[in-house]
Amino acid sequence: MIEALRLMVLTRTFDEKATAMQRQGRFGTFSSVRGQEASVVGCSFALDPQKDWLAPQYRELPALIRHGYPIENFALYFMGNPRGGAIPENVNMLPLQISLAAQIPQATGVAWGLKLQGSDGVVVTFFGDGASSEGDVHESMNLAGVTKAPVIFFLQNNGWAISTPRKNQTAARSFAERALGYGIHGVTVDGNDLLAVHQVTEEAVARARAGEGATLIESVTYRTGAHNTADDPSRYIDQAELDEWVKKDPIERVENYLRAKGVWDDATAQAMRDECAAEIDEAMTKARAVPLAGPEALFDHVYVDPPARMEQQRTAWIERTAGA
Amino acid sequence: MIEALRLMVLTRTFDEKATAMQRQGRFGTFSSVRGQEASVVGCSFALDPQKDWLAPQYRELPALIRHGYPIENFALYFMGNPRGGAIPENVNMLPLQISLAAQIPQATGVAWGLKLQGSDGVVVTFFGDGASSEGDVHESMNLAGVTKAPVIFFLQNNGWAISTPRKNQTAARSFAERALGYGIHGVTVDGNDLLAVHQVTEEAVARARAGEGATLIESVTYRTGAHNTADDPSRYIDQAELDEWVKKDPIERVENYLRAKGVWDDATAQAMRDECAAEIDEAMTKARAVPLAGPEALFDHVYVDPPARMEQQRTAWIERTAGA
Amino acid sequence: MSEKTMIEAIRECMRQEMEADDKIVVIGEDVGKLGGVFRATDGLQAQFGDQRVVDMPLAEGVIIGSGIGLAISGLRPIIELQFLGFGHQAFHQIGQQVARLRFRSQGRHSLPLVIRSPYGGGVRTPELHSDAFEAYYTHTPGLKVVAPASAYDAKGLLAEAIAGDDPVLFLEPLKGYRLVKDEVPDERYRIPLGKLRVMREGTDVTLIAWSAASVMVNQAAEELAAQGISAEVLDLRSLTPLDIDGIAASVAKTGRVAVIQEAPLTGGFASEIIATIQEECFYSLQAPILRITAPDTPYPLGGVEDYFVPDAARVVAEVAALMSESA
Amino acid sequence: MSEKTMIEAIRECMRQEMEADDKIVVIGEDVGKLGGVFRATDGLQAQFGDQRVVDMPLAEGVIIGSGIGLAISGLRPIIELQFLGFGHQAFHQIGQQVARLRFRSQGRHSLPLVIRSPYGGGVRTPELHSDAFEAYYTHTPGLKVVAPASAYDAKGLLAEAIAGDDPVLFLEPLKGYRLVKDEVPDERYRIPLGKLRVMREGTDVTLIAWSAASVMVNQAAEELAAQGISAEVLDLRSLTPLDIDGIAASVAKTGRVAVIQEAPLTGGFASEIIATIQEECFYSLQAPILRITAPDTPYPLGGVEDYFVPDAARVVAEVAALMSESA
Ligand SMILES: Cc1ncc(C[n+]2csc(CCOP(=O)(O)OP(=O)(O)O)c2C)c(N)n1
Ligand SMILES: Cc1ncc(C[n+]2csc(CCOP(=O)(O)OP(=O)(O)O)c2C)c(N)n1
Ligand SMILES: [Mg+2]
Ligand SMILES: [Mg+2]
Repeated sequence: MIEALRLMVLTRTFDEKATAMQRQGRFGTFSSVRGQEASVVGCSFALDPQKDWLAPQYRELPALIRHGYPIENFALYFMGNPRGGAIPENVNMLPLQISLAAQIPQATGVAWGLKLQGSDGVVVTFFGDGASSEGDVHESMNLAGVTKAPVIFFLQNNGWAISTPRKNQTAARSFAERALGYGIHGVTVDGNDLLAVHQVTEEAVARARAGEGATLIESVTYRTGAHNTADDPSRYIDQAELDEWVKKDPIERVENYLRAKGVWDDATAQAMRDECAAEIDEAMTKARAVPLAGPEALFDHVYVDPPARMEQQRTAWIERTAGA
Repeated sequence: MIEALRLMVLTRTFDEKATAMQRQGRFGTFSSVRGQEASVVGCSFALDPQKDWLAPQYRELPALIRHGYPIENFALYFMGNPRGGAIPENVNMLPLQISLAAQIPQATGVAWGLKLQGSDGVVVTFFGDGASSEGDVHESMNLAGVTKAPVIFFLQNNGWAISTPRKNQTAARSFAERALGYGIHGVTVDGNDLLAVHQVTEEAVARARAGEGATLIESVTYRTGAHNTADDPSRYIDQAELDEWVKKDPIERVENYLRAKGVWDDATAQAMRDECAAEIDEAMTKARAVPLAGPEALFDHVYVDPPARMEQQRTAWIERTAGA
Repeated sequence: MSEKTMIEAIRECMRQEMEADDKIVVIGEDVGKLGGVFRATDGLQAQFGDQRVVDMPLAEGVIIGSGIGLAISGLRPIIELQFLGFGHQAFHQIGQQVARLRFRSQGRHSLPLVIRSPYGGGVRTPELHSDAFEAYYTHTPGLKVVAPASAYDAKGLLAEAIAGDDPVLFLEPLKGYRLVKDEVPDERYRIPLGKLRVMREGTDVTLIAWSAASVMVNQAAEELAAQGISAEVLDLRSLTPLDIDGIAASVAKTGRVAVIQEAPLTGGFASEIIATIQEECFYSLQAPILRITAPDTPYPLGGVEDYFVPDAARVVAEVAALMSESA
Repeated sequence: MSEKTMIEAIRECMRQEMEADDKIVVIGEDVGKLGGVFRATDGLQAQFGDQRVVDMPLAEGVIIGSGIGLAISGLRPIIELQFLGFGHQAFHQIGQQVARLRFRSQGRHSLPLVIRSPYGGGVRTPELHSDAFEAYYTHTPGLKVVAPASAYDAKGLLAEAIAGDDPVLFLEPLKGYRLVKDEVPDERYRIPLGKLRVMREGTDVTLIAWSAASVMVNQAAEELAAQGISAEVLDLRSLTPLDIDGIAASVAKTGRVAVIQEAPLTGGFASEIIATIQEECFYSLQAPILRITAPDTPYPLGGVEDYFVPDAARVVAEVAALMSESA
């Protein structure tokens, strides 16, 4: 639990640092996980990074870290450096997904493929209440039902899709109820309750490993920050609702729990914060030390076996830049 | 009821005639409604063609006829004559849809638009168990929930999508259960029971007119013919299952009911069949009398205000054909 | 008449057209209270209500598809695609349904519908937000594709698109939204589709572009002038219909051409223009027609996008080299 | 070696490759018991079981998208799109995900995946089944696009596509499935992508085509020969990569070119070829390069498709006219 808390604090620290840097023009537009840490971390700790896979949206830094994706890559990516997209060989992860819901069919395919090849790995894909309206989600849950693919559809209902509130997104009472229509398991959980999220995810993982197929988890939480660093939520947010949710801050909740258990105090809290700040500073420093890629970055990794025309363009582009 | 039976017999006659013509090369590939007549007709009779709209798939000739679309247009369309696509001004219908499920968002939009403009018209869209797997269906039902659009999603679960059986299409127990996930009404009905289909559709229409929004109707029926005239179901069909369903033929069922009531006998049945044969013969004759369009048909109706380049092509195409 | 940014001109156009015709509705993601992620619809929901300016569920397929339905029911939808890259999610609805409904119904259902979308790169957006995907849509019969470069044109062309009864994809240069500023009449007016704009007259070479690239190319032409090269700059304004006569007239005069596009080289709209020019003006051409484009690679992350999107320095250098080619 | 139809060659290729590599799986609509609506996969499910040859739910987006996932998990999927027109439903997965996964993951996830699809017109299919949509995919960096015209090429190119680690869209001429028949080795072999095939040598004019059009153009060349015109016919075989050197070599020899495509004119792949030729061979050209294409209209119903798709008579007439153009 302390480990989980640390991850929550770590990414809260990242979010604050990156937001500050973005204001100074030293970081790109990005979406913080603020308010949703328990949801992401609780899920993530139910996975085995050695054999399980992640198919993220873009707001789940804690899960990526736990799975082994370097923080500096995440930072580099949002600084606009293509090298940030690099996923280390041993990290079982799909790229961050910007095209909403597009990772979900892929996640389903990875899960199905693992099953076909006799692995007991499971796949978790994260997506938002907004993304849930895309056709890809339906097609994927349906395929997962038919193939009994070991995939967990982890829907973070954080109340908003940019400025669009949950009630404009769907008239369903709950998202989890959709599972029924695909013959998969569905469950709703308080996304600000670390232990509850962890438990429902563990159950889903166990079912998936046992060959019992997919689960849709609706994790009900709230985006207490802006949609991203370019967004101004004061234009649309319901302040009273926001205030309510800020009171339910998942980090405070865990800390209060630990305090009540007598295993947490201001000093340990501060020590953890300091440690996290140092770690984030280091990652940011590392990221900023990586030189921005040159024109070759346009051409690298597009193909295994590139067409001649693209290779000629590579040469021309590199020459032109050298000349300029 | 006699009127409904007549429509069922009429399209059965059409299907037989067109299939025979197709074998002789006088008709194109088309999909018959055989076995599903009660499902389509029962639904159709719950609508008011004056103000309600149809958004068909391709297998619902009886509904089109009742809505006022001329049989000869349907025939022309499947003979490959573009003029068959023409929808008369007073017929509230979208074109036949070949791109599966693509009509469903459109149907939802028509319904929503009627509502926004204060009409109490409703829209029925037909689609199959196969088409139901497309993302368009999810997106549409969800939008219908949010807008309370007066649309009826009439899903004909006929057991097959070409060769793909229902069980490979989805692991859901029923399709109708999906309604819950969108906050719309859902119901399953015996699609071979004319009166039952009629009744659930009437209820759905009443709800829609009353501003209570959309309904998903799953009409459970069976495709007792081939998928289309190019298909050979012996490669994949379950013969025992087919035999079961042939016994439940919807036309026989209505006739038996009427016989039991004492209002039907062999003579009346034969008279109706003769009448229908004459009507279909006439429609086919009419269709075959329509000259196949010339090259101008490529250009007609593409734009209201066509680009100059296309108009130059029109001239060139017509000249070339005249020259040839 | 007053100076307006492109986004102001677009917003003013929609407001005025909506005031004039209550059949016009605006639908899209975040177009309501937020006024769109670029504020194109700012204030419209407050003025016209949430039945005419509608925040849609996040699903481009049904946003376009229901827009088709709204049009069939008698309304005139303006649909905002939040970014053109998300048109892919609706590609079946745009490419096969929007573009073909009138044809498929043999004239029964015209489609007075405008799809507006921010378009093009240069502002360091996240992945998949910056690609210049116009060539997919210009190869789609039944659609019209409009791509203004000035605020004046944006207002007049959008008004024309809204007034017309054919579906129009209206591409708004993301980079120009706030950067481009020019004199725009306060009243309503329309500019016909299919007429290019000569941004700058010249005699030595014809430079052809559209959208944000036109602005950039016009700057390049200034620099070329300083080098003694007189470039005529054509801003196409609409890609479908295409002003072939306007292009041919310029090429007949200059005999040399460069076409500049933001999209990757292979199969871009520049290729179409070149194929057309060599058909129409073969005997006027003194040198091969030059393409200045992005390479055949995906749009990269923002940090390196300046290598990807053609810039004025590149245009100057390549056009100068073209001038020394002799026929 | 024996004479095989194109569909037989394709089926044999898949069977042999699946025998050689048990990571290969086939997924698609109706590919199982039915063996595909054109029987391309006939017998494969019986031989390899329903875990390697899978009838998918009817949803192209997840058919392609899950194919990506299968590849990431270590398999090598061959995906059958029942008709190319239904690629629109999966356009976001093909155009943005398939094409960019390797780039977006900076090399971590290569994508050994082949999308096979019947392609092109001429056999009176229903609406939206016959369009030649290749230009959408050739303008999509990260994809390769292959379009064989003979059974021999189909088998060898498909084997190469399956063996490669880049995603390939493999277009199979619907019209050629049973009509095209030629000598095909019984054993496995591969043909490299990016090398065109000279179907017929000639000296007066170069005719460039791909897929079913190549067969038609070759017939036209026979007729042209009877009229004393010696046409060289190039069958491109793969569109990405494109054999630019092979094209240039022929054009340098003949000085006259016609490019023939089934798709509508504006923005078709023919435009790309023309733009490239005039860049590479400007000074060899004796006349404008001719495009022989469908008009800028949607593919019509079958009854009038013969007006739409270019045929040999048209090629003969237009090429003959081209020969009388003088530079
Ligand atoms: C297909 C697609 N459509 C639109 C967008 C633009 N967009 C980016 S984030 C966002 C809202 C996403 O909301 P949600 O899925 O709830 O995730 P959250 O940001 O709340 O975590 C939108 C509309 C996109 N990235 N992709
Ligand atoms: C988007 C799309 N994908 C695939 C096809 C090819 N296709 C035509 S009919 C059909 C099966 C449809 O099954 P279903 O929706 O159940 O309707 P039914 O034919 O049973 O009435 C398929 C796969 C198509 N027309 N459109
Ligand atoms: Mg959200
Ligand atoms: Mg069916």
